[in-house]
Amino acid sequence: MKRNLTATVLLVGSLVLTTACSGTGGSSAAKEKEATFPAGGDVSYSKYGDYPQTTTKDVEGPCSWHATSAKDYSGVTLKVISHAVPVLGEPTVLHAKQFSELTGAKVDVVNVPFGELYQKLITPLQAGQPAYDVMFYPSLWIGDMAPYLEPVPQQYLDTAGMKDVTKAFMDVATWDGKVVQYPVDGDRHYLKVRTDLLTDPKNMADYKAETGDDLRVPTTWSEYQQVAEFLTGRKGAQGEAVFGSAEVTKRDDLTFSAFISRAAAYAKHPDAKGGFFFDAETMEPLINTPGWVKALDDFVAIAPSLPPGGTNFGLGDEILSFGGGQAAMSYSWDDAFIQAQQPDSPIRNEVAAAQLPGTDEVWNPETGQWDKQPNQAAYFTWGWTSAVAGSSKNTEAAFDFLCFFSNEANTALDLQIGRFGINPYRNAHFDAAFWEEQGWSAEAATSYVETLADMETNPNRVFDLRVPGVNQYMSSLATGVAAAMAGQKSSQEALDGVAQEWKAITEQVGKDEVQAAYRNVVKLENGEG
Amino acid sequence: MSRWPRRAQYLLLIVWAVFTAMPFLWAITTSFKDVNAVQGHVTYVPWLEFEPTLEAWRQIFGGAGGVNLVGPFVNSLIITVCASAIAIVLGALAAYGLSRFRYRIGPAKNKDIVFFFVSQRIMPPVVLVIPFFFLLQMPGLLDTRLGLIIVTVALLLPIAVWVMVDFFDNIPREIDEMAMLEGCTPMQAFLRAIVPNSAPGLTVAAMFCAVFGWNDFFFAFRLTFTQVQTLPQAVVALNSSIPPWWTLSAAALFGIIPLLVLAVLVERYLSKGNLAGAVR
Amino acid sequence: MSVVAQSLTSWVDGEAHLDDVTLTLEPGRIHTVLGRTGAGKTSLLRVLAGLSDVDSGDVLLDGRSLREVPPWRRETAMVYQQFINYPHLTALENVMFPLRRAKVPAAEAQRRAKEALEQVGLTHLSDRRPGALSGGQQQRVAIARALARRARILLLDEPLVNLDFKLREQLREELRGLFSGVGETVVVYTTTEPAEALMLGDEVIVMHEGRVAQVGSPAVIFETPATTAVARVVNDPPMNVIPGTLQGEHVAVRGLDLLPRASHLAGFADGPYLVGIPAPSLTFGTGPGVLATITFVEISGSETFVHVDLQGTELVVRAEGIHDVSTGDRVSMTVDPSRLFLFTEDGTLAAAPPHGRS
Amino acid sequence: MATLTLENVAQTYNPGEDPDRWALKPLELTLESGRTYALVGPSGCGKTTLLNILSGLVTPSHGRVTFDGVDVTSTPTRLRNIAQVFQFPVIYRSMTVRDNLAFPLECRGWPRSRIEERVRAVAEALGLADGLDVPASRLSADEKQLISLGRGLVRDDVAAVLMDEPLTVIDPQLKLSLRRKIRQLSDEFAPTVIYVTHDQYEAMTFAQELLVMSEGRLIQRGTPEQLFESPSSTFVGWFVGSPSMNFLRGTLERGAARVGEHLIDLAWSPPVPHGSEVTVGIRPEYIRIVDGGSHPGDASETSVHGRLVAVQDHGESRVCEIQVREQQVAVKVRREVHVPKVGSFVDLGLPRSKCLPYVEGRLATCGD
Amino acid sequence: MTALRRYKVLFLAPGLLTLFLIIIFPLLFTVRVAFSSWNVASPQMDWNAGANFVRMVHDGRFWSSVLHLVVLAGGTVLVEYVIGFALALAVWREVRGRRLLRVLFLVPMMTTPVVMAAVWQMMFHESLGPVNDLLGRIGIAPVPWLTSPGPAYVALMTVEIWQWTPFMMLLMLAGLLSLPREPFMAAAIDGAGPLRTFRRVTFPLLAPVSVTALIIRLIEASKMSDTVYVLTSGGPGSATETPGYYLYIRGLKEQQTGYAGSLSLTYLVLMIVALTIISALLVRAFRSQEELR
Repeated sequence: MKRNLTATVLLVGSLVLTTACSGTGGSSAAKEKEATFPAGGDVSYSKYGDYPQTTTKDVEGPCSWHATSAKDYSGVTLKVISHAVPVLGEPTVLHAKQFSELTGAKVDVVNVPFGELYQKLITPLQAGQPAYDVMFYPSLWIGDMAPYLEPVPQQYLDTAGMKDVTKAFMDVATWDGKVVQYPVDGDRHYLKVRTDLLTDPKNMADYKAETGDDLRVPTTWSEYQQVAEFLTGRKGAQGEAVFGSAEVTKRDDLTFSAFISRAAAYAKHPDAKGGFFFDAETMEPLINTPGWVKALDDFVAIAPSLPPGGTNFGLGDEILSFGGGQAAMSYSWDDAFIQAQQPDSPIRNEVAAAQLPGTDEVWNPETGQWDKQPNQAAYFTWGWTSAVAGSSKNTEAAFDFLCFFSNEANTALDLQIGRFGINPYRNAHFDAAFWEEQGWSAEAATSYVETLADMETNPNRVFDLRVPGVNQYMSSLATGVAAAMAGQKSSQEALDGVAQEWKAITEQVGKDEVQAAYRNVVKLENGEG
Repeated sequence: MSRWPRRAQYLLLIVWAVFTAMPFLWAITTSFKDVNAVQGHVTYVPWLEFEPTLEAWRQIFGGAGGVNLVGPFVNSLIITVCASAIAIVLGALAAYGLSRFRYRIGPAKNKDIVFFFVSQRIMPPVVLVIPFFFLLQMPGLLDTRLGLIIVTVALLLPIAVWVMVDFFDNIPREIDEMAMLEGCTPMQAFLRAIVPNSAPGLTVAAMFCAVFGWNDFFFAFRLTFTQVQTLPQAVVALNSSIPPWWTLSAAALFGIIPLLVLAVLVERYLSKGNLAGAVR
Repeated sequence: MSVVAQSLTSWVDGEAHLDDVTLTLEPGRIHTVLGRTGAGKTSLLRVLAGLSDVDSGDVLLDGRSLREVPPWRRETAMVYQQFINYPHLTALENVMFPLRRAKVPAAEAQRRAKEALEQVGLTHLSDRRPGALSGGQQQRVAIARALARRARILLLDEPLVNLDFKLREQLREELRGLFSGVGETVVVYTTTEPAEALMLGDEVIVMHEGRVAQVGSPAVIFETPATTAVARVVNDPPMNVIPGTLQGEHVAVRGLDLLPRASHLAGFADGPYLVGIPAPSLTFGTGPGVLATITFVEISGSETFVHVDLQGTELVVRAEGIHDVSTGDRVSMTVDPSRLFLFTEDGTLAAAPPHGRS
Repeated sequence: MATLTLENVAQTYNPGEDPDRWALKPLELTLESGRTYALVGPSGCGKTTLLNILSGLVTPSHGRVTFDGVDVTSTPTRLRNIAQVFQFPVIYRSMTVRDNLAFPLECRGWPRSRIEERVRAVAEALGLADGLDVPASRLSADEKQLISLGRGLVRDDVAAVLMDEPLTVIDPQLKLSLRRKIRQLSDEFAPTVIYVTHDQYEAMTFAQELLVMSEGRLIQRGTPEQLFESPSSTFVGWFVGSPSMNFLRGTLERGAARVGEHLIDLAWSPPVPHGSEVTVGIRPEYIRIVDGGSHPGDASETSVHGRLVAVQDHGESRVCEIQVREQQVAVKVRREVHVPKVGSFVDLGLPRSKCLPYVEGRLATCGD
Repeated sequence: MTALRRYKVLFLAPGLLTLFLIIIFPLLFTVRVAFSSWNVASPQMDWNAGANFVRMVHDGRFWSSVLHLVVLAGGTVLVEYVIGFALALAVWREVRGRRLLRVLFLVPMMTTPVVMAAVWQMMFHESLGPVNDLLGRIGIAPVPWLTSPGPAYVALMTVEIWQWTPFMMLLMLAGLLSLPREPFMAAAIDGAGPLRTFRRVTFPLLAPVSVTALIIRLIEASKMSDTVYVLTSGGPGSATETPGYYLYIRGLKEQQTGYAGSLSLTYLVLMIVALTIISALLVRAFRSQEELR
């Protein structure tokens, strides 16, 4: 028993050492071989299964198909963990197969459902078990993951593809001044609406009659509420019943992200530079301040405008609900929008993207007052990211794989396949023409690209709570939100409870450690990252 | 005399048959759907209400966008068979001992020892999994079939012992006594006189072991990483944020097949009546 | 090479299963152990076989202690009252099983097995599994298996008790023949039926409450039962044992008239005794005598056992032939005084009638 | 109680089977109300089938069953109003003795007070009146059998009580008292009783009339005395009595049976031609060993010469086996009778009146 | 006899040792970790005295999860027992299609719980699932199966009952098939109808099997968490959280190993005490049915 513990502690210790000495770890230098893929050749996925016939040209560079095919990794096994198929999981499997063909490496991929991914990653990492070489996971876990990650070597940072990644997403990949995550996806929350419903003359007339306002894409959360209530119960083009809003509300799903979207405009004061979740100085939680409470009130109030089961929707439900035309509005990641724009979608090109709704007032935690000013914030919610484990014996092959995964040709194709869940993260991706080529209407494409691009320039930014123990904080938050939505507690009570728990979590995890990490988040928010 | 008991019997059977079959029927029809047949409104009948496609079935055998279930299937089979076999061997030996000899370990007598075995099932998996992790890590058995087999044996052993003790209790002890008198050591008596006559008990034990072994998701999931994936793991990996209902359905059905064979087998023993006493 | 049981004592849950049992069992002889259920017969066999431990005492084979010899090295064959065979083997395989365990070559084993099956008349069924045989046939297989081994010790634990009446009679006859060929084997056969014990045994061991009550030839046991317990258990119906007194020329037995003191009772002091009245020594009729009420009539085909109430004393009478009497009838009882047994008050035999003028 | 009749009843479990293989061959039988019958025969003789037909667990494939003239051929057991005592004691383990006895009456919806009265009366008779509130599962096996019987007896209108080898699992020492009790109860309550057993001993002790069955046929019915004294077939002669009846094969010669050099006088002359095969049946009890010349034997006795090959000690009696030519004769003698040495030659006295003639296995009719 | 004694050990030891080794370490580990603050940020065996337990005492979520379990496990096992028994009775004796039905009825227990729960999740989907759709066709308004506490309980219990009633049925059927015929004949002879026969014969005879079946199922049901995880994630709010699921959240999802250890330990003790009491009560309750042999 005691020996076991000693062994465990020793293993954990040795792992820390390994991490400290990182950089010396990579032992599998690639042998050169004859390139098997022609420079600038056509890249297509069609030989790998039922994929679009689209081809694209291989873009020259160290990560290209051509360059990769000149590497010989035969005898090397890469152990890769990724999310379940199809989201991220499917491209991981696909690129693993391609990488394997090009280099001779053996790539074993395991796909894990979202709810299990964190523990599946963190348990072996902490125990010093060299379980994975390459890991794909949500970027907000960086605080917990960072100690176990291999920083991205300079030569990869210098590639053209990496240099084109937007600032926001490079910020996301950085910890303590080091780029430890390899960007493969860009994510944010924004608003999606059904234009056919919003522009339907009868709807417009009735809305005007009922509310005295014009029916349009909501710009504030109260307008969102009003429009959602109005549209609930109306009929769509095929006579199908429509509900106002689809949101992620399932407690142990991604509800915390949805709630942060709703809270951003109420609680992220453009002038308050001291933190969104906490007061960065005192580490006092701000989660139960009036801005957050108001957002939760809104969240609770939307329930009647949700589809059946809408108070237990996971992300998948939200995507299918909006993408399938059941809900008129929705806000979260790109997926629902891309789903609505699939070639066989009933509402293709009947949708538009827009910034998250804003508010007419915003809580200033520094003054402790509501400021009556219109406010809006961009929520760079977590997206998928990738990294190489410090314990990996094959760091070079691992980075080459990620580099190949995200090369220009692959990304161009991946972005087109909605279920892959890979969304624009390079400046090159913010181009309406690219989307129009996919058959999107000019309006849809433009609204999409503009929305994303505008977010990049929004100075009022919210990032996830990128600190160690983030899952505990978010789990606690989701539990509080769910309790309020289930009517078990009032919004204030629920969030007071969350604040209490957050304090306890901070104590447990270590206040200094959390605070140090949180200061980095605040820097990101303030654009100082 | 009224005929209502007969009627109640048929009513119960019909209702329960429908209830039992419902998820399977739903999974079968769903496995032939695609995203359009799932969205919007509920459909049941292929061709009439939606255009059936074999896509989901292609996907579970390695088609694009799916997961290949063949490898995990083989893993599951190997692990289940090996673990069940070991659990039954160890379990049968222990059960035979407990049925035939009197033990006394401290204050514990035979009944208590049997209870000790069975009581292991009380342990919630969550309690066991982290220690198991470290237990397997030391000899480097994480992410290996062997490691998983060892853990599965521990989970199955109580079941095997429970079934077999009662079964052996029902075999006249004179048979093995006689074998001993006829020159068999107790071990030979067990192997030559008892085991050949224990098919029903071994079958039931094997069934329970196979069911619990095959269906274990929790431990398999947490004690392997990339090298060993079992079927439930692979199927559950489909049930993430955007569950492809069709693939999930096909996968669920695929995973049931081996156990369906088992159900038929068990029923045959039941019908022959020689499970009597094996499950008590 | 005799088997000696030395003061075997075994207590289970505060109850003596065996209480200081000492016996010498000779090869080539049939020892029948007679006693009621619970008398310790089975315990004795199990100890001899090594299946049960004893608290004290030892079993010696040719003077060698068997204490540490496990059952599988004792060369003991056993036939149980349940028909125990290996269900998965055919009759022939069953008989061969112990031979093969004893490393007898296959051909030889098969020959001997077939021979044994023939002895018990099952040649035609040698391919059947026990499940397809009737109870009698199953027990024959078990007996054949025990015989074919030519074990040094052959134990039979009430082998016939679960068989049909006629089958039992038949097999009992056959056993006599089968045992005659056992040669150097020590045979121990337990039974609750006196006729069976007397008929099969070269030597009868009567057990009572875990103790050996008497050992002797059938004639000795029957004619001079050492105790009242033995007297009851070797007679069917059990001997009537009633308190009485010797008074000069008479024997006074409760309920009966004063009986003349027969010659074999001479030489005993007057006083209280237990008087054993064998059921056949009583006769009933319509003539003069003490009147008794019939309480129950049992008919065994050729004999009638009449239970009577003699002024509060229960007696059983054994009469040849079938008598048309029924419960409630009043009959007069007479006793043949020359056939009375006399036991001291603690149940030890004092005097027995001179039996069978042989 | 009722009179039970079986009209041409037969049973086969496989329709279309050869009638010679039927479990129960066609049978006419009337069982009188209030009498006790024993159904005896070796295992597999059809007695259980017959019992099941009476209890209604088996509907006969042929024929009609009536109780007091009412056709009950297809009436379910529950409605036949019979009682049965099984081989293994069957009691309601969850109930007390009282509830066990009351159960059949409750099923019939009797009022509480009447039930109580009746139960008490029966318990009294069973000798269990003191333990009415004891859980039935605590009783010993023989007491449980009494309860089973009692459940039949509480119903004063019970059509018949069926007993299926009720003493099998009873300790030998307890058999006598239970047998006695059962007998007493049936005398007292006088139901129609059908008692199934393989044990002639029990059958004779218990029943007023025995029905001997073999291979699905009813071979003979009669009182114990009839079966003993004049078995209708060699089977019954073999089956009833212990040891079995002796059978000496011979040929008919001048009204007697020629067995080797012996001419055995028969009780009567069978109506078959001279020279036909005839078997002499005589009980071992009736044969006398003639002591060396002491008793020449009179005209009522045939003297037969043979060699004594074995003597079995049965305690009170001995059974001598005597080889007469190539046939065996068993002689049962009382213990006090002197028996010569094994191996010596003896003369046997066969009383003429006890030498029954059998032809083709059946008792020959009186030919005169 | 020494030789026999040696074999005695030979039979039991391998199994017992295997189990002992595999169980004892986790147990000791859990006890120790319960007194540490091991969590994701500092995975270490430090000593924080009883802090975890103090926290636990005030953890309403944990205690209410225990209450939820009582309702869920108790309710489902009871229903499983009743239906399982009824089904066993129904397919026991001659009935048309008996063998097919038996196979069909056995299948659910053979299926993987997490996987079938996912199928049920589709079935209970409030707008796209067949349950609400079919209810709608007979005019019943959509039921918020997974989002309202009452229906969520019903949904969870439905799935559990669907999956595990076959287990009960199997045990009860095997028990029925091993029963002697005589008691039933006796009851028929005594004139008992089907109900009375059940009450007085079948039920008491199966009492020992019932006790075993109920206890085994209670043990298994006490670990209920897969179904909860897939169907409701413990929601709405935390209305359907079971200890198994709550432990999972704390221990694995949030990696609060130390705290989860203290919860596990407490839960384990609670379970052992509760199950011991329950089995004693069951044995006693059924003993009145049958003087246990």
